[in-house]
Amino acid sequence: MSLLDVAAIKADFPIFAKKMRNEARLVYLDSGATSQKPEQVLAAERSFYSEHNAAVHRGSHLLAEEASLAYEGAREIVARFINGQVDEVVFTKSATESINLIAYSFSNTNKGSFALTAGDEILVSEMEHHANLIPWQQLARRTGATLKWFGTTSDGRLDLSAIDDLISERTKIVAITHQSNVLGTINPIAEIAHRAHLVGAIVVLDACQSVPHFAVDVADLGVDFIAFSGHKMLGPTGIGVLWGRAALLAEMEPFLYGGSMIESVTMESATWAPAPRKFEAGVPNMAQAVGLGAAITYLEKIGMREIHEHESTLTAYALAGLSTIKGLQIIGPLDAIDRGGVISFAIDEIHPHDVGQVLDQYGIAVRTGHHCAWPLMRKFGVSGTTRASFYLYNDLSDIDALVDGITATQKYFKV
Amino acid sequence: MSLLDVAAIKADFPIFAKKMRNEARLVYLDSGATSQKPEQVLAAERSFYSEHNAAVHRGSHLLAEEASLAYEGAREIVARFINGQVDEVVFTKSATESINLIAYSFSNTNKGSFALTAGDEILVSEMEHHANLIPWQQLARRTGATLKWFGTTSDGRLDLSAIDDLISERTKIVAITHQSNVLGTINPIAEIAHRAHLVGAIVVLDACQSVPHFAVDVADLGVDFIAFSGHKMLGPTGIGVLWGRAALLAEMEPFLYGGSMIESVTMESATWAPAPRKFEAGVPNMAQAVGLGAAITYLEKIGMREIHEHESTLTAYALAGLSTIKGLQIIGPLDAIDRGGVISFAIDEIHPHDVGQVLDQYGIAVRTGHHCAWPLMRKFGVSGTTRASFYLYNDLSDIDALVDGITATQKYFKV
Amino acid sequence: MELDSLYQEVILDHYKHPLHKGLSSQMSVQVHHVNPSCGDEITLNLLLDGGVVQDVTWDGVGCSISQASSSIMSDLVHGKRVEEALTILESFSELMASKGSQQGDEAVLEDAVALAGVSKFPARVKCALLGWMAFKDAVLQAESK
Amino acid sequence: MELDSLYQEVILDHYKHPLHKGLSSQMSVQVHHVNPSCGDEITLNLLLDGGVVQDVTWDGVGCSISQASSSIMSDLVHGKRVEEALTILESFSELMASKGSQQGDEAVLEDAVALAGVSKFPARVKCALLGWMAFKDAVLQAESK
Ligand SMILES: Cc1ncc(COP(=O)(O)O)c(C=O)c1O
Ligand SMILES: Cc1ncc(COP(=O)(O)O)c(C=O)c1O
Repeated sequence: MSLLDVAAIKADFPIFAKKMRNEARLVYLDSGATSQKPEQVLAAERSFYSEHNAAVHRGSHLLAEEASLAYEGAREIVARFINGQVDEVVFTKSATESINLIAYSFSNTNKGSFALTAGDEILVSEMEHHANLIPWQQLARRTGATLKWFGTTSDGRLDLSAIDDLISERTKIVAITHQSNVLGTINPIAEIAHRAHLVGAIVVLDACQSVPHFAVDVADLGVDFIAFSGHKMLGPTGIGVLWGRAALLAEMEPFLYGGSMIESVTMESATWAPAPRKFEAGVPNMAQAVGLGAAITYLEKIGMREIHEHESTLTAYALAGLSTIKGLQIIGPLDAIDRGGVISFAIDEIHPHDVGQVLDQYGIAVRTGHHCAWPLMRKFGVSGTTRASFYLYNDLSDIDALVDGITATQKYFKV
Repeated sequence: MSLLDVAAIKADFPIFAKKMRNEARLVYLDSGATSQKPEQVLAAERSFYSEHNAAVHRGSHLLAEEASLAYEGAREIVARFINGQVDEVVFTKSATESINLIAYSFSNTNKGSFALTAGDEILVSEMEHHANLIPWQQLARRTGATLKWFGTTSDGRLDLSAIDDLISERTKIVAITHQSNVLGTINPIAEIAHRAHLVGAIVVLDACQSVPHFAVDVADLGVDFIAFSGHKMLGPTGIGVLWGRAALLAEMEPFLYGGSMIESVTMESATWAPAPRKFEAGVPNMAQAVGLGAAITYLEKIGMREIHEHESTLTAYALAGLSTIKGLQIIGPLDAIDRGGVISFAIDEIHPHDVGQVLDQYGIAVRTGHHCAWPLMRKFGVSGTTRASFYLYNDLSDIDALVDGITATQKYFKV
Repeated sequence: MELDSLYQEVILDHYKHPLHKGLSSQMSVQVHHVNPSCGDEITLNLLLDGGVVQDVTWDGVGCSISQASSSIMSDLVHGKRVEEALTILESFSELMASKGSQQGDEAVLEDAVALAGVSKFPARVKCALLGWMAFKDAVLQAESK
Repeated sequence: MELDSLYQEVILDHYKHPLHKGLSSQMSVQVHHVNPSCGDEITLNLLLDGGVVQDVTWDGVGCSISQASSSIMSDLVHGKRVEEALTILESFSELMASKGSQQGDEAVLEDAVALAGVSKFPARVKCALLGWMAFKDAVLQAESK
């Protein structure tokens, strides 16, 4: 039961000064979709543009030198944050690009670890975000490989009962989410990675909902790749990360082709620079990388352990509060164990869209719909859910507001 | 001979307040690599983050609504700027991504306009940036198609003498740069597009060096796709544009797969939303799109015609000034006709890197090296050039500084 | 409260007691539309005969706005000539695009004017249009048969 | 001027009159290295015999820093035992990574200490290292033969 000093934290985020509809304060419960940004991140981007802006890696002038130092400095910050090597960190535009990058690299070669042919299997789960599902469907389509998946139990956990059948010598890729963006479930990754590695499969982790919320150590986890987005962790939009083991990145084919990712080029062919460069074609999203660096510095100052404890407290409080509401069903684990601060629920006779709309009148921002996890919705027999998700700037009063808001919604719709 | 009010313009760009090495003022002649950013663009990004930040397209709350309006508003600004339809504008992270997107779409299908097989030909030119060369080399490799190219004349123009051979019934794609980022040459696109369309080829224009500098009207040009980057036109890093004809975008396969680009998803397969959505998977680079919108608004306020005239004046003045320097050879057209404000040159006995280094001591930022156009360097028998490129914030004194700086460099190296 | 302009009494009534919901077996065409951003779906059966909308029935899941709007739409076009139905649709689309600046012509739109408030909530416009777009699509398909 | 710490007289001398430039015909291995960001290239021939660097010759295009550095390097390792040559290389790499904080040990690096100023210009460090990395690569290849 430990909580952060939310008032002090909120003061760093300019958006909380904004008045919402009906002059309400902002109760932002949509960090699972995207987080708000502290002044420190905005200032870092601004200072990049107004003091150091130039194309990195290509110039001998002072600004180019400073821009390169800032950009590569951000890479060091990211590497340290997840306990990886600097050259293992690739900047992309988003987790979506990071995952697609890996999937395309598999079809850009037919040699070595990244060869994939008919009969091979790709294993995902039923609780994947579309970003960690469709790229693999399409890779399967392009190569003739077969897509398989872990199911979900009715209480919203990964169903590992069929793991002995699902992970076999045919399994070449296991792509799985660290924490579900719908259920809040945190999956037992180390165990799955261990099983996958016994058959030589490559393990890709969708860390979009984990890296922002608790300490993720790539050495500990034992996975081969992780993907996450800056905008969900106080960073700017337009920046994502792909971390991959050095040996795999070295072997992997590039994805986007263009400037700065080459070793040598003729009209007929080209050879590639070493990783991470070979995956970063073109003038990169420099200011956004620098902004992400500032976001991580901010998170580290507060402390990832402290943030995690804070969110656990909020989650337990919210689970308790929501379960007092008649006609409300939580979709996902009912306890706060192995579970992050994302809570989806359904309310009898009121569609999520209508719930969201009424809550909005009280300044409460939640997400409604299928949350880019349509197969999971079908599994739970709903067309969508209402989802509240928490971060370091939320406190207990936000959850009280949510509970009151839902009660008011039920009254409004007379159910 | 008309010039803009550069003092007033410069006042909008915070970076010009910075002191360079030896307390020199910044003489920024590297806009061909990336442009500087006016206050208006920084303010637009900041206001997005601090007043409207939320994930677009997915929420019913106020911030999500405002974020969507801002993001889609930016799309309208871009569409109007190039005289295209709103739904023809796809936001990417960069021109590099835009071009790769098209190239991958060709290998993601084997039907219709985007089918490509052995025997088919892709036509580029020898003056392409790597970003408009390697994606096509790789597409050729993946499909068995053959890459062909227009040569370059010794005075730095596109060599169209072999056009009758190069454009044939086998030609499926013509991918060409509007303006060379090395030579400054502006190519006769309407003519090439006309010829290409006679044989049914798809015409892709690399507009990275044109859209920022003069009015580009997609209806007039008659091409099928254009690609450009925001960071070269006063916009943020991490944002690019792909414009494509509606009918082709409708036919084209998606590139990145994930959230928000779908119509419907099951575990086995997915169907796609209409363009532009189907090409924008994931939470997009919203703040960067908004920043690009602000950059275009800024450019339009100054006037694209006025900017072009300004740069023509600078270019003519620079060509005259540089040709007074003994031992300096301009690589590219010597006159200012069909030529933009990019001037590459070689200096006897001094390597470009050394030129750039000495100029840097005077606060003069130029680019040195192969400028991601390595085949063109080989063609002109150099390992690299020094390149000065101009934009609306440059004036005649910047060019005087360049000429003086080069003379000082020659003195320093005693040549 | 702003909300009342969105959720008018008549909308909540249609939501709780939708008209023409439940698919009839007789039809010229069946269409299925989804709203990809929220997952709402509608299946619509259209029976066209002699240029007249003989029957429109539908089923699906959706929010109060999309359900009420489909209910109102199906009742409104029922028995109308195709051209007239399309004119109503045109007029409704215009109302939805009006960003709160129009009230809607009650003579043409009848109960559908109750949806005028939706146009002030851009994220909800596509909810209100879901059934109408399905109907339009069905008409086009039926006519091109 | 800061520049003079970069372009010391001895560097400009080596640049104008490079040592061991021009490839000899006798060699154990030949390597080719490029600096992808600027297009500079070096081809280097190494003759190794009995654990001793019998000959290093090179050719290529590059800026004054890369040319002078290759010239100094080839002269420095000439006739040295491989281990000793690699120690010198180690010491030079360290100097280049020092961001201007080190002077370099003249007893080990001889003329190469003139390149100490390069470490203050991060963009130029890879110019100074081009020849040395080619040499290192050549040694590794020769030894694994
Ligand atoms: C002609 C040309 N094409 C393509 C590019 C690639 O643009 P970006 O690096 O922004 O993707 C550039 C700029 O670097 C360019 O000048
Ligand atoms: C679990 C999960 N995976 C992937 C993504 C995709 O992230 P992005 O849209 O930033 O690429 C998200 C967020 O939308 C997510 O929650």
